[in-house]
Amino acid sequence: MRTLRKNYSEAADQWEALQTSSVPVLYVGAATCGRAAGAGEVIERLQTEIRDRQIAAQVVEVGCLGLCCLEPLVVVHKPGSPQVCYGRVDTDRIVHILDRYVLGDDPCAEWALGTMTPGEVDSIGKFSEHPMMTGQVRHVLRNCGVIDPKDMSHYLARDGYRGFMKALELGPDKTLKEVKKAGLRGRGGAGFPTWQKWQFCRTASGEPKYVICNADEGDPGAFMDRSIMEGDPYSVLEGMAIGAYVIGAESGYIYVRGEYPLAIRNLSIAIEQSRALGLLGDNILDSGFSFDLEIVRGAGAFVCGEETALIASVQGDIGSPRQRPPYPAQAGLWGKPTNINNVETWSNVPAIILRGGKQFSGIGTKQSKGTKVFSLVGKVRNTGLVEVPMGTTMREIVYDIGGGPQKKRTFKAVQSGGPSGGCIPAPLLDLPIDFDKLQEAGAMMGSGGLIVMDDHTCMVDVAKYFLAFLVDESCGKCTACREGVAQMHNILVRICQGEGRDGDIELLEQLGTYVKDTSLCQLGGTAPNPVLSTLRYFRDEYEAHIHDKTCRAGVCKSLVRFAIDPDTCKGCGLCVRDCPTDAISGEKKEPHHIDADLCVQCGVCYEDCPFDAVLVE
Amino acid sequence: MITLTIDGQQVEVEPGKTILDAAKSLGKVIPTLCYHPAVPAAGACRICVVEVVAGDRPGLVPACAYPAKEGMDIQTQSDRVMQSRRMTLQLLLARSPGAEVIQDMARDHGITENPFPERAKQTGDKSEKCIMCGLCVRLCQQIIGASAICFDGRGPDRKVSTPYNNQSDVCLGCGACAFVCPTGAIDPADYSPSPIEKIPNEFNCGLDSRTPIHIPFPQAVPNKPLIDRDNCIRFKTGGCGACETICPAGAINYDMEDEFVEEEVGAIIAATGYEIMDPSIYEEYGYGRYPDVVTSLEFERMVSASGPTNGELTRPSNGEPPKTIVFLQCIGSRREVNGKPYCSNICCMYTAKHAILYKHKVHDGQAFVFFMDVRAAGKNYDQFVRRVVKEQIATYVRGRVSKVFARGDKLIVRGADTLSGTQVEIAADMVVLAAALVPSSGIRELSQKLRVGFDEHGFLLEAHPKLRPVDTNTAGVFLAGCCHSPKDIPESVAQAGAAASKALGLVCHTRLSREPTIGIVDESSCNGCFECEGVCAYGAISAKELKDKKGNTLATVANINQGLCQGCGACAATCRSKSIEVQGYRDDQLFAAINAINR
Amino acid sequence: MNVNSTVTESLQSAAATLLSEGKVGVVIGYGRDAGASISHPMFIRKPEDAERLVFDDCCFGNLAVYLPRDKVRSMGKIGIVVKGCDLRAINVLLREHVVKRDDLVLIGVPCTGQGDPLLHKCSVCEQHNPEGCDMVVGDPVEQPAIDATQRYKDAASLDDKSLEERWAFWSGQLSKCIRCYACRNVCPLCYCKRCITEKTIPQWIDTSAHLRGNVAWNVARAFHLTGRCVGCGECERACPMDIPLGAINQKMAQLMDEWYGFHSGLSPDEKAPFTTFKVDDPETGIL
Amino acid sequence: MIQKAKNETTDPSEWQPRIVAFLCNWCSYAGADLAGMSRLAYPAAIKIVRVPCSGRVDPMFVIKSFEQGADLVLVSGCHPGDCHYTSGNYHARRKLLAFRELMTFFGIDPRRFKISWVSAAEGAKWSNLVKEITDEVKALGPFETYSEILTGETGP
Repeated sequence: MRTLRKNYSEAADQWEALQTSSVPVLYVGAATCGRAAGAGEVIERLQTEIRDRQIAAQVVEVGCLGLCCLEPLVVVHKPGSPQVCYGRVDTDRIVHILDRYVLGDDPCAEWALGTMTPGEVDSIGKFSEHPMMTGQVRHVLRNCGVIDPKDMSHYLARDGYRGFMKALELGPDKTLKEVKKAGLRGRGGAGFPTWQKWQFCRTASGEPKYVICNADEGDPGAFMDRSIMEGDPYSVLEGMAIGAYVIGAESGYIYVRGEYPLAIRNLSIAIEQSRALGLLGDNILDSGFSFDLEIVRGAGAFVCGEETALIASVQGDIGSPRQRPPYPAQAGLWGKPTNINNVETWSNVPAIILRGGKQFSGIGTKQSKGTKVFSLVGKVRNTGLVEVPMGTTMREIVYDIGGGPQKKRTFKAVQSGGPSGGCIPAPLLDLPIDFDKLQEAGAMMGSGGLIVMDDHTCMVDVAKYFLAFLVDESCGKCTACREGVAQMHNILVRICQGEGRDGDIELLEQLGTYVKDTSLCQLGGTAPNPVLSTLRYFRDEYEAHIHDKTCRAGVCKSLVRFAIDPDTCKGCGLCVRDCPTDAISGEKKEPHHIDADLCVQCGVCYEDCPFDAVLVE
Repeated sequence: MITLTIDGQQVEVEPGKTILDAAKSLGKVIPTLCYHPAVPAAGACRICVVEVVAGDRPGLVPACAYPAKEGMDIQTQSDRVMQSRRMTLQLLLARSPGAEVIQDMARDHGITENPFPERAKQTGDKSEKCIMCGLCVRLCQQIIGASAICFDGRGPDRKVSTPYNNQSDVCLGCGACAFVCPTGAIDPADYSPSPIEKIPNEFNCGLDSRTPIHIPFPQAVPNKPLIDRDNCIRFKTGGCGACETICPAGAINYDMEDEFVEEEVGAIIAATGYEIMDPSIYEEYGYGRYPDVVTSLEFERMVSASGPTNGELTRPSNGEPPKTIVFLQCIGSRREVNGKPYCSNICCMYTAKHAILYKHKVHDGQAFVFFMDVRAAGKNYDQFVRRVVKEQIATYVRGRVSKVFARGDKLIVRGADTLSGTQVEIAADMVVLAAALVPSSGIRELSQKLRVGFDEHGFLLEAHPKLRPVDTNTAGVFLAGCCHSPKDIPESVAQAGAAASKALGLVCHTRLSREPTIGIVDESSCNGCFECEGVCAYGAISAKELKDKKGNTLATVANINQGLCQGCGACAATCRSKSIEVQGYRDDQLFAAINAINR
Repeated sequence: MNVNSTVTESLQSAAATLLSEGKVGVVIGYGRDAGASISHPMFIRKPEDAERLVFDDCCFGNLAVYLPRDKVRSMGKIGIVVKGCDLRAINVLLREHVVKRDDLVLIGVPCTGQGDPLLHKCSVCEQHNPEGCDMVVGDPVEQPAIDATQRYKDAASLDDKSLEERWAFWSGQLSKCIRCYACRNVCPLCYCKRCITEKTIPQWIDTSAHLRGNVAWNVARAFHLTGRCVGCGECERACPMDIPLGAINQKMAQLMDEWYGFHSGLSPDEKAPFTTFKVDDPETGIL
Repeated sequence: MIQKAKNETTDPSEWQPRIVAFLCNWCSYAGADLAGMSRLAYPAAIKIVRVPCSGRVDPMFVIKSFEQGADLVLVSGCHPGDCHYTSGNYHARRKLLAFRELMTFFGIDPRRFKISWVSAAEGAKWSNLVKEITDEVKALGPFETYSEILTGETGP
């Protein structure tokens, strides 16, 4: 069996050259979220500066480190000193850093987030001790934002594909045993033991077999898979190769959302490079194992996250699920045995094989092993990618890493699992991240979206939002989901318009259990979760909406009347400027007044008032 | 085999069968909407959910699509199941307020009111009855193979339509989708440019339509369906094939061809029956112009339980029960000019029967009969007719009708009442014409094939009207029923019995008795020219070599096969040397007959 | 009377070779005795007698008349000199299974017509060069186009008469008939073992030479030749009482031609008109 | 022995025509029978000879009938296509029509030899036919041509 020894040594030299470059190297986080924050302009400005002023420096575009609130991120590595990571680097700030630190030796500590590599820079702490990073253990994201996603040698230099080659040596049975020992469970949301899923497909009769990567990631506000694919596509390919080797599949598909063009590009480049090195294609490394991959673009349907709908979509049919059994492991793509895993699941596999299942199972709780990547969003200070070991409590994520609710807001709940998930109220914040524990609390690990909500979030409105999403995304095949979810949404719309009636809550519960019980696929099966869990923990808000016709969070327009508390209003006039319909009047420094007729309840004053003088009646 | 328990009862099914199959074999009824045996199950409507209590992942599963597993414990009526069914029905009631099927099912499940508001109708939403079960789309795509209709859109706004919602150019117009639709929501005419030609049901005189594969009529023998090749989609375009997939006996084979079966038989009984003359040639009665003027055969079908209206007598024009009905006798019969001179024998009796049937169907209705003279000669026939008159079931008016014309929605029947000598006008809702009986079409070709004579009306000729009424001039061919002359069932049955016994008499002996009048050859004078063989229609003449003792041939002469010779005498007339005589019609006997003119 | 020398010589040599090679038992041809006015039939059994054969324009006799005779058939295979009209007669005999084709060797002789002046039958003859023979002696002669209107000239002349005139003519002619049956003996197609006139039980035809029987005899004879007579004219030539028998046969031949488009004797496989029918045969005058 | 018809008187007013009719057993004879059964009267001058088929009639029977003193001979069979023996009437049609032409050629009056098709159901047609023929033969008078032959006076 060929071992690519030459490639590895070349890669190592290349990586070493980069680390010990005689010229300063600037790593710019150029993933989708980085570019959205302006990374593209920063890179442009940097290159023009270097060219015009003939500065000896090198720019490397890398994936995303995951600290969304601090984007764009630039890591500067001057020869002889450790890498320093800077946050919120816009086009001006990059010039400053260039002049003062790259050319000079002022490390601009005020913008620095921390040093990435060992070594000291005065008045700059360690990046790993940054509040967002302290609780994190980065295994899946270890390469994201570090390596150049378009350059395979970086990946190889950091033990890329060694797991795969070890698997080839171990043979399928031993490799499977390692995955079993690791206790890896599906990161797509259901948490089904991965080794067992592979075992089903492996023993199913029928040739050829297929492996699929479910990169549909339809949950609103979830972007973990995107970051992995954009930052470290090779880990997915390697993981799939190992899985295919164990299962005995010779071809695989990566089903990527149409809305992730950058991920698709990076994956395609990774596939091309892997094929060039003979790590994909026929008789890989003369091992007799052949495997190749193809990318299939999703057509923008959330339902295609469900495995049978995904398979239908890959086959070219309308993406709508079918009744199971038979499960995909027996009869999936073109009726042949098929194994589907989530992006994060696949990218965990190489490390498990390389370092052994035991080392992986060392992290996490008794039932849920390894780390989980969350996308922490919503009303929290530090939004971004969070990879924590299983067992970390929700409080640590929201408060320690997330920095707690925003200024002057009180935490209300965190929604976990997107449209199929449930909400976790403050009293349950000490709930550890664990498949089964979350299940018991009516929530669900889901793909990893964590949406933090504070007192200005109306839970009924959140439930209505998720139902509205599901009404659009339901494939419409089975009565329960098509009609049930639509009717639940109608009820919530009525409640939010102040036309709630007695019995609506009971009807919602009844409908909820019916839809969960009778729907054909898991989309319908989990659709009522947002409503049922908000009902479970925030029944009072529903009662308020129905009986008192008020929405304390000030969100449901038709139930809200804003008024200014004369005691607290300082008359600063901020709200007068922002009010779109000039409904607020009053003298400077005197308590102001809202004219109820003109007010359209947009809530801008309520949000912006520095003194919280605006009250909700 | 897989054993499982349903509602506590053990049942065994083959592997691959679904829970619904198992339930069916136990005689348990599970409601279905989107299920049809000929279409792959989809589990879309969720009305058939049952509860898996043990033996597999517990929860509700669709019986129609969920495979039965060893050791499963299923409950089909548990609370959880009934609650789910009721909720599904309520949701469907909101979804499709127009679907009666759903309303009936809801009533059966004790649903009185519906908490859910009716769904706002989308623009262009043609049908309020559609419950989006997808049966029609699956059938069209997977069974018929035309894929003319498909789903458009997603979620609650999903609807069945053609691509871009314009007329389909692949729709075969077979109407199968309408056939399987559980709520009657789909009408193929919405999608297919070519109008769906309804196939008139011949047995019901075209009053209703039938499917290409059908059993000709309820009492057909053998009582088996046949495929009408001209209208069957499989033969027209190669599509469909639904009957083949659904037939449990696998009895359908599209490659079979009609074949001619030659049978050597000893006797043939012609019993080809009759047809009703088309009365539209008489303008005055308005048949063909007014829908409410019908023939007696059409009336017979209307009142029959297996008829087009399942026995409910309704006026073809507006579907109302006819309050006044007029029966006109002798339409086309007993007419010297432009009609049939003979009496059709059975009309008087069936009209009396029709009057009684009419009374059963429309109790408060009034019936009139215009007649010339009632022919009720059979056993108890006259008493039957007199009862109809006495019990005022129908008013018998002796006289002919001159004209039937429409006035408003009534039909005015103007005729004479010869007993009172006055002209009569009746405003009727329906007019029944007792049209003349004529032999069934094709009788002429048949008679020439059987070499049996027929009269100018086409009725086959009996050998002798008095002495041999069931025989024909051709040995071995017998007659029965209306092909000989109009007659009713008792007479037909009697004639059939006679014909059958005659036929048996012919075939059950070992030897055949023949008329002695056959040809004999005088071998001494025969020249062997064989011109006789040329004219013999039965191939009865062959060559025979006269040999001397030593075996050399002296002469070749004609020889007549006595079994084949029918005694026609053509050979005798053709033989120049007068070497052939026909027994019984010898030349000398005929000469003697000629001489008789001198006596 | 001019002897066709070339034909005669080739005829003689042909006959001689046939006889010497034993292909035939006899050659029936024509011979000419000194001073005779016509050539007469001659049976040549020995090759050396062959040179007595001759062919000229007086070979009136239809040699086919000898073929049905048992005495002749006993001589083995028969060579026969055939003119066009003789061949047609032989075709009828073949058609009626009287002789078998293998028993015959047909020696075709191209004939420009017999008799001086030319016999009527030769003026309308379309078979100057006989076809389907085993051999043809002499070179083929030129086949003149015949005038179809003249084909049934004799019959036509009588048709023009009225019914009574015709009856008067024929009753006169037929009353002359002495019932010598020469017409029957000379006709190649009258080969019946027992003719209808000889049948007594019942007696079809009155045997006395009285008009009573003569009408019946001539009607029967004409009817029995309808669709068969090839018009060789021997009967008329042989009738001692010079009754124009040919006209009767000509009338019936005309009828067959008009109604059924039938010419007798053109091929051994043709179907005699009275042994077949067409559904749309003419049926004028049927009530 | 041929006898002259034994009619007492020979003057035309007393003269009764004698017609010989050959009727095919299955059609014409049955038609005549039906006429009888339907009580349709027709002149008795006609003497019916039943033959199995019109095809059985040898044209020489016509001559024989005239010799026996018939003033008119009729041959009647099934309509073409209806023959009980399929083709008997077709052969008859050819022979009889040719024979009538032969008679005409000899000068024997063709009007004295009639051919007709009468089916088993045409009783009415049969009786009308006989009426017509009888009237015609009465008009034609006795068959002089043949009676002369029989009485020995020979033509010129």
